Amino acid sequence: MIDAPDFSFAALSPLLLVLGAACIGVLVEAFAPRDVRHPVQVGLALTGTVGAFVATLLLAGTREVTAGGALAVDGPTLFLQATIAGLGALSILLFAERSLDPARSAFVVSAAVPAGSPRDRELVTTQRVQTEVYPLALFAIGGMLLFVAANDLLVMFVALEVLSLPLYLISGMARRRRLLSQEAAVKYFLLGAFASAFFLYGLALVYGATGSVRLRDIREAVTAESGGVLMVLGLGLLVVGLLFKASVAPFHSWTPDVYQGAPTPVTAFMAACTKVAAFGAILRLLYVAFGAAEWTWRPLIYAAAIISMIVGAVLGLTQTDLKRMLAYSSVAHAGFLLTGVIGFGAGGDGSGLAATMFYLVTYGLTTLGAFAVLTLVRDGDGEAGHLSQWAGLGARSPLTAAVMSLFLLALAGIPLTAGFTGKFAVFRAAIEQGAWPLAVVALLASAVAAFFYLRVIVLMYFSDPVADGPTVGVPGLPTTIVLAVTATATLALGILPGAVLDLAGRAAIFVG
Amino acid sequence: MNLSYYLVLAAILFTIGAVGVLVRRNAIVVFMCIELMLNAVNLTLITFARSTGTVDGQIIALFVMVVAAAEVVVGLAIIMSIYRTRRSASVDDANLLKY
Amino acid sequence: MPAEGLLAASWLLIALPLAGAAVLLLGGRRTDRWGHLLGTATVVAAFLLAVACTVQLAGLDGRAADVELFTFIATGELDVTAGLLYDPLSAVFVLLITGVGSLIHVFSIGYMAHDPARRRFFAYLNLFVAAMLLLVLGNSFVALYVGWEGVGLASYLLIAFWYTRPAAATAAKKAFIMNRIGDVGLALAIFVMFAQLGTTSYAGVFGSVGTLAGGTITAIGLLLLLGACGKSGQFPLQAWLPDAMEGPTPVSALIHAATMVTAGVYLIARSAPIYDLTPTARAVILAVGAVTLLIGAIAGCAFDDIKKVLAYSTVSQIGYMFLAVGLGPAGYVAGLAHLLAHGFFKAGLFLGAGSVMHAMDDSVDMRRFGGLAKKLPITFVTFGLGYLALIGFPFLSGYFTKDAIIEAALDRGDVWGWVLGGVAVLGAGLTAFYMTRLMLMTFFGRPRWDDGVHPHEAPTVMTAPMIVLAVGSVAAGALLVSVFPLADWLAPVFGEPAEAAHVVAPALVGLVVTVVMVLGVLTAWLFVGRREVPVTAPVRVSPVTRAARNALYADTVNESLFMRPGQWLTRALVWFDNRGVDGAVNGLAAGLGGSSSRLGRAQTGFVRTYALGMLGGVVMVAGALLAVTAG
Amino acid sequence: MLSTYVPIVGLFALAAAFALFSVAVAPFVGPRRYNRAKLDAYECGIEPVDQPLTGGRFPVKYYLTAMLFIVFDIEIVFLYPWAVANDALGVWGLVAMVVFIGTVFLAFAYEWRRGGLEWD
Repeated sequence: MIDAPDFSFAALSPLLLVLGAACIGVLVEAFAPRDVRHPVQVGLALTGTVGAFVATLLLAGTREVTAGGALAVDGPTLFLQATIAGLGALSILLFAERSLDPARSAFVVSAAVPAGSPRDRELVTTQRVQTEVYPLALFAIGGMLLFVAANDLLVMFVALEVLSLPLYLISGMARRRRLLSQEAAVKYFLLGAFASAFFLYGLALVYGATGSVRLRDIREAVTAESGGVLMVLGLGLLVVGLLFKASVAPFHSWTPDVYQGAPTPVTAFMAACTKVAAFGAILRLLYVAFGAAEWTWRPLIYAAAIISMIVGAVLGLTQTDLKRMLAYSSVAHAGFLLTGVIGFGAGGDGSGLAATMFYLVTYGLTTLGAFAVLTLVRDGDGEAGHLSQWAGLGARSPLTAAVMSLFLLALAGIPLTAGFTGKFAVFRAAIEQGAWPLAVVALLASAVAAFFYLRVIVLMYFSDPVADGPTVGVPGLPTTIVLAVTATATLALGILPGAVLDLAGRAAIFVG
Repeated sequence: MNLSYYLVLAAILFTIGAVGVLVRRNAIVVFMCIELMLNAVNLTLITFARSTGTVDGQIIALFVMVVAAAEVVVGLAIIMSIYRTRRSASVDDANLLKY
Repeated sequence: MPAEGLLAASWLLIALPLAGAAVLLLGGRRTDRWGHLLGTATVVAAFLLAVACTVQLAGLDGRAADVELFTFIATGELDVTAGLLYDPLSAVFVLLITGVGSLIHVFSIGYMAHDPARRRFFAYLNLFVAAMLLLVLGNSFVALYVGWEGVGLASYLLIAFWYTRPAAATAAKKAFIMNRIGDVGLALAIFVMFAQLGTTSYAGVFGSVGTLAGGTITAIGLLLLLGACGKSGQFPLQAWLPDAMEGPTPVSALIHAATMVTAGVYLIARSAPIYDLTPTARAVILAVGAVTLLIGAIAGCAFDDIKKVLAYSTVSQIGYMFLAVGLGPAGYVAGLAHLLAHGFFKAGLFLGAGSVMHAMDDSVDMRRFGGLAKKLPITFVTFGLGYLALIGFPFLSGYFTKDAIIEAALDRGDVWGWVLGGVAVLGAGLTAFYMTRLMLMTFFGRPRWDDGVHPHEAPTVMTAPMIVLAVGSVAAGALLVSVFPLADWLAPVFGEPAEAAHVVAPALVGLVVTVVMVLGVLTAWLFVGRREVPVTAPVRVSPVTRAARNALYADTVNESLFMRPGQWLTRALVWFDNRGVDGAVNGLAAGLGGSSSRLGRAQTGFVRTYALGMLGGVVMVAGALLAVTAG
Repeated sequence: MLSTYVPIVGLFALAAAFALFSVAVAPFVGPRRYNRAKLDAYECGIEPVDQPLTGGRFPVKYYLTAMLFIVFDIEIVFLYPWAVANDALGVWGLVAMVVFIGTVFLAFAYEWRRGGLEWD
C-alpha cells in the first residue's frame, strides 16, 4: 500500500486559486455567450490573481514542504508568489484595456485568420474581442507560481512548460503588425523548446547521478560529493534552461525579437513576471540543491552576470525601437539580478537572496509601468515604438512624458526611485560576498545603460516634435490603475524602501 | 549488457537533434529535431531508472511525453499560422525582427 | 544635539517649496490663475521659518541641531538614515536662499506676467529652492548629492525654459554635460568615502577621515573640487555658465548668480575638515580660483551682451570665493562673506538687467542701449548701487568682503601670497573696468535703441525687490563685518577667528584696491565713455580683444581637455550637439555604439543563429564546469 | 560508466563546429531563393489568397483533431500506470485520478463547444 502524500491545500491556495480560475475560464470560453465573455473573463482573471496575492499575504510565515515533498512553501516562495500574482493582476488589467485601440483590444480577434487576408481586414472593424488570452495568461501565471515553489526538478520542468506554452501562444496574437507578432511567437517557441530540451537533459543527468529529482536528495548527494561529472554536467544544463527563461546572455537572443514582436501588454507581462519566476527557480535550484557545490557554479554565474550586463547595456545603446531597447534593458537587468544571486552565501549568510527578491519587485513594477506607457503612444498603425516618434513628447503630453521619465530614471537606477534601492541592495550583497569586481562591472554597465534611458528623456523634452507625430491616447480605467500603482510604487520604494526590504529580509530563508 | 551504450546512443541522438535545429530550415523539421532531443532524454531517463534501480525515471519519461505532446499542439498552431500568412515554413524567412 | 522646537520642523523648509512645485506641476491649468502666488507664498513662508529657526539656533549651545527624518535603508548592519543638520553654516545659506529666493519670486510675478507658461516657471523655481535647501541642509554627502542633482535638474529645466529657442536648448544641454562631468567627480568622492569609511554622514566622515592615507584624502579632496568646479562654473568647467543666461533673467539672478553656483563654495567650506588634511588639494583650489578670477574678468570686458557680462562677472567673483576658501581657515569667513554680499548685489544687478530687458523688448545688446538713466530712474539707481558694491566702492559691501579676501591671501606671507593677492587686486581693477563699461554703455551717452522701442520703468512688483536688494548690497558688507560679525557666527563650524598677523596693513590694502578700482573706472571712461559707441561691434580689433570675445577660447579648451581623452565622451558630446534624432543615434553609434552595432550584428533575426549562440553557450558552460571540476 | 560521459561535451563541441561551418558556408553554396512571401502581407504586397479548400478559414479541423488526440493520449498515459497500481494507491489515487480526468474533461468540453467534434 502506498500512503497518500501529505497535501496542504491551505499552503497551495494561491496556486489553486489561479489555476482554478484558469479552468473556469476555459469553461466560460466554451459555454458563456460571446457578449458577456469579456467582462466575465476579466473579472475571473482578476479574482484569481488578486485572490492569490491576498492568499500569499495570509500565508506569510508558513514554512513547509508539501505535496509529497514536491513543493516547498517558504518565505522566498510566498514573497515571489505575491510578486508574480500582483504583477500578474496588473498585466491582466493591461490586457483588458479597451479604449486605446480603435479595434478595442490589443489582441487579434481570430488568430487563425491569415494576416492581411480580406477576412482579417473585415475583422478589424467588428466589435468582437479576443477573450482566450485571459485563461491562457492565468495558466502562465499558475505555471510561474508553481515554478517558484518547485522543490523537485520534475515539477520545475512541468511548471516551466506550463508557464511557457501559453506565453508562446499569446506572443503571436497581436492585433496589429501581425507578421511581427507571429514571427516572435515562432522564434520564442522554437528557442524555448530548444532550451527546455537542455533543461530536461540536465534533469536526466542529475537523476542519473543521484537517483532522485528531489532537491533535498540532490543536496545530500552533492554534500556527499557523489555524482561526479554527470552531476556537474547536469547542473550546467539545468542552469542553461533557467538562464534562457531569465534572458541572461548568452541565452538572451530571443528576448529582443520577442519583446518587440509580441503585443505590448504581453511583453509587459513577460518582462515582469517571467523574470521573477525564472529567478525564483534559479535561486532555489542553486542554493537548495547545489549549495554545497557553490564553487562549481559560482564562476559560471559570475561570468554570465558580466556578459549579460555588458551585452544588455552596450546593445541597448543603438536601439531605435523602444520595446527593443527595453528588451536589452531586461537583459542588462538580468545581469544585475545575477549579481544579487552571487551575493548570497551558500550557508544562508549574506543579503543576496533578500536583495534579489527586492530587486525583482522593483524591476517588475518599473518595467511593467514603462510598457504600459508604451501602449498609450500610438500612430495609425498601433503603438508608435520608434524612438524618433517620441521626440518632443514632453511638450505635447507632459504627464505621459513625466511618468515615462520616472520609469526610465528608475530603470537607470537614479536615487529616490525604486531602481536605485534595488541596485544598491544587490551590489551591496555582492560586495559583502567579496564579489567587488562584479559590482564594479555592474556600476559601469549601469552607467552605460543610464545613457540610453536618459537619451529617451532628452528626446522627449528637448527635441522638436515630429510633424505628424503619434497621438497620446487617453487611457481607460485599467491602464490608469496600472500606471498609478506602478508609478506610486516606483517612487515609494525609492524613498521609503524600508518596509519591503525588511519583508524580503525576513522572507529570505529557504526551507529545504 | 552495458547500460552505457544506451546512454551514448541517447547522447548521440540528442546531439543529432541539436545539430538538426541548427542546420534545418523548415520550421516543422526544426521542431521534429527538438522532439528528437526530448526523446533522447527519455531514453536516458529510462536507462538511468534501470541503472539506479528507481522507478522515477520511467514516471518522468511519461511526463515528458505528455509535455512534448502539448508542445506539439502549441508549436504546430504557431508554425501553421505563420505558414498560412507567408506561404513558407522556412525559419529563415521569419526575419523581420533583428539587430 | 537633537533638534527641538521650531528646529525640529526645519524639514518644512524643504517640504514647503516642494509641495508648491508638486501642486503646480500636477495641478495643471487649474492652477494657472493663482499658481504664481502659491509659488511665492511657499518660499516666503520658508524664509520666515528660516529666520525663526536661525533665531532659535543662535540661542543653542554649540549652535547645531540634528533633525532625524526617516530611515532610508535599515537592514543588517547597514543603516542609512536621512537627516538634516541645521548649523550656522547651513543657516547662512538657508537665509540667503530663501531671502533672495523670495525677492526673486516676487520679481518674477511681474517679469513673467505675459508668459503663457508662468505656472510652470514657478513650479521649477520652487523645485529649485527645495533642492537647494536640501543641498545645504542635508547631514550627509548623500543628501547633499541628492540636492546637488536636484538643483542641476531644476537649472537644466529653467535654462531650457524657452525650449523652443534652439540656443536655449543647446545651452541647457551644455550645462547638463558639463555639470555631469563635475557630478561624476562628486559621486566618485562619495563612493571613495563610503568604501573607505563606511559612512557618508558629515559627522562620520569628518570624525574618521584622519585615519585614511594621505593620497586617499587628496583624491577625495580633488574629486570634491571637480564637483564644485562643475556646479560653480570654475575653470576648466566655466563655459556653461554664460550660456546658461538663455534662461529667463530671474533664473539667472537666483540660480546662476546668487545661490546654485555658490554650491561649490558651500561644498568646499563644508568639507573643511577634509581639506585641512590635504594641502595639495587646497593648492589646487587656489590655482582654480585665481585662474577663474582672471578668465572671468577678462572675458567680461569684451562682451556686448549685458547678461553675458554679468555672467562672466559671476564666474570671476566665484573665483574670488574659491581663492578665499582655498586659503584655509584664514579665508573661509572672508569667502562666505563675499558669497553673501555677492548674492545680494549680483542678484540685484541681474534683476536690474531684467528690468532693462523688460524695457527694451528683451534686447540684451548693450550697443543698442544708452541713455537709459533718465528713462529708468529706479532701475538706474538700484543697478548703480549694485555696481558700486561689486566694484568695491569704499564702505559698500564689496569693499569689505573683497578686501578681506585680498588681505587673507597676503597674510600667507610667502611668495604665493603676493601672487594671489596681486591677482586678486588685478581682478578688482578689471572688474571696475568691465562694470563701468557696462554702466556707461547702458545708462549713459546717446540713446542708440531702435525706433520701435519705448523704454518704460518696470511695475512696482519688479522694482520693489530691486530696491530691497540694492539696500542689501549697500549694507551687507558692513553688517557682516561689524554689526553681526560672520566670523563669530560661524565659529562653531570653522573655529574661533584667529587674530591674523597682517603682512600688509588692512588700511593700506584698502587704499591700494581703491586706487586700482578708480584706475579701472577711469580706463573704462577713456575707452567707452568719451567716444560714441558704435551700434555694431567693430570687426578689426586686436588679438587680445578677439580672445576675450571668444571667452579666452574656453570652448576650445574644453574641447581639447575633455573631448580627446576618450572617444566615448566625444561621441556623447557630439551626440548631444546633434539635435536630430537620427543624428543622435548615428553620432552615438560611432563611439561606444560602434561596438554596439558590431555586437548587434549577431542579432541576425535568424532563429538558427540564435540557436547556434545558445548551443555555443551550452558548450562553454559545460566545458567550464568540467574544467572547474577536473581542475 | 561515467567516464564515457565526457564525450558528450566533445559531441557538443563538434555539433557547434559543424553548425557554425554550415551556417557560414550556406550563403556561398546555397541556392538563392528570393521569397516574395517574406513581406507580402504588408499593404504594398500581394494579398495572401485564401485556400479554396477551407473557405477562407484556417484548417481548424487539423488542430481540433490534434487537440482531441492530446486529450485522450494524455489521459491514457497516466491512466495506465494508475490502473496497474490501483490496488496500492487506494482512495487517494482514485480521487486524484478523478480530479485529473475532470481537468482533462474541461479541454474536451471546450473543444466540443467550439465545434471540434463536428465532422463535416
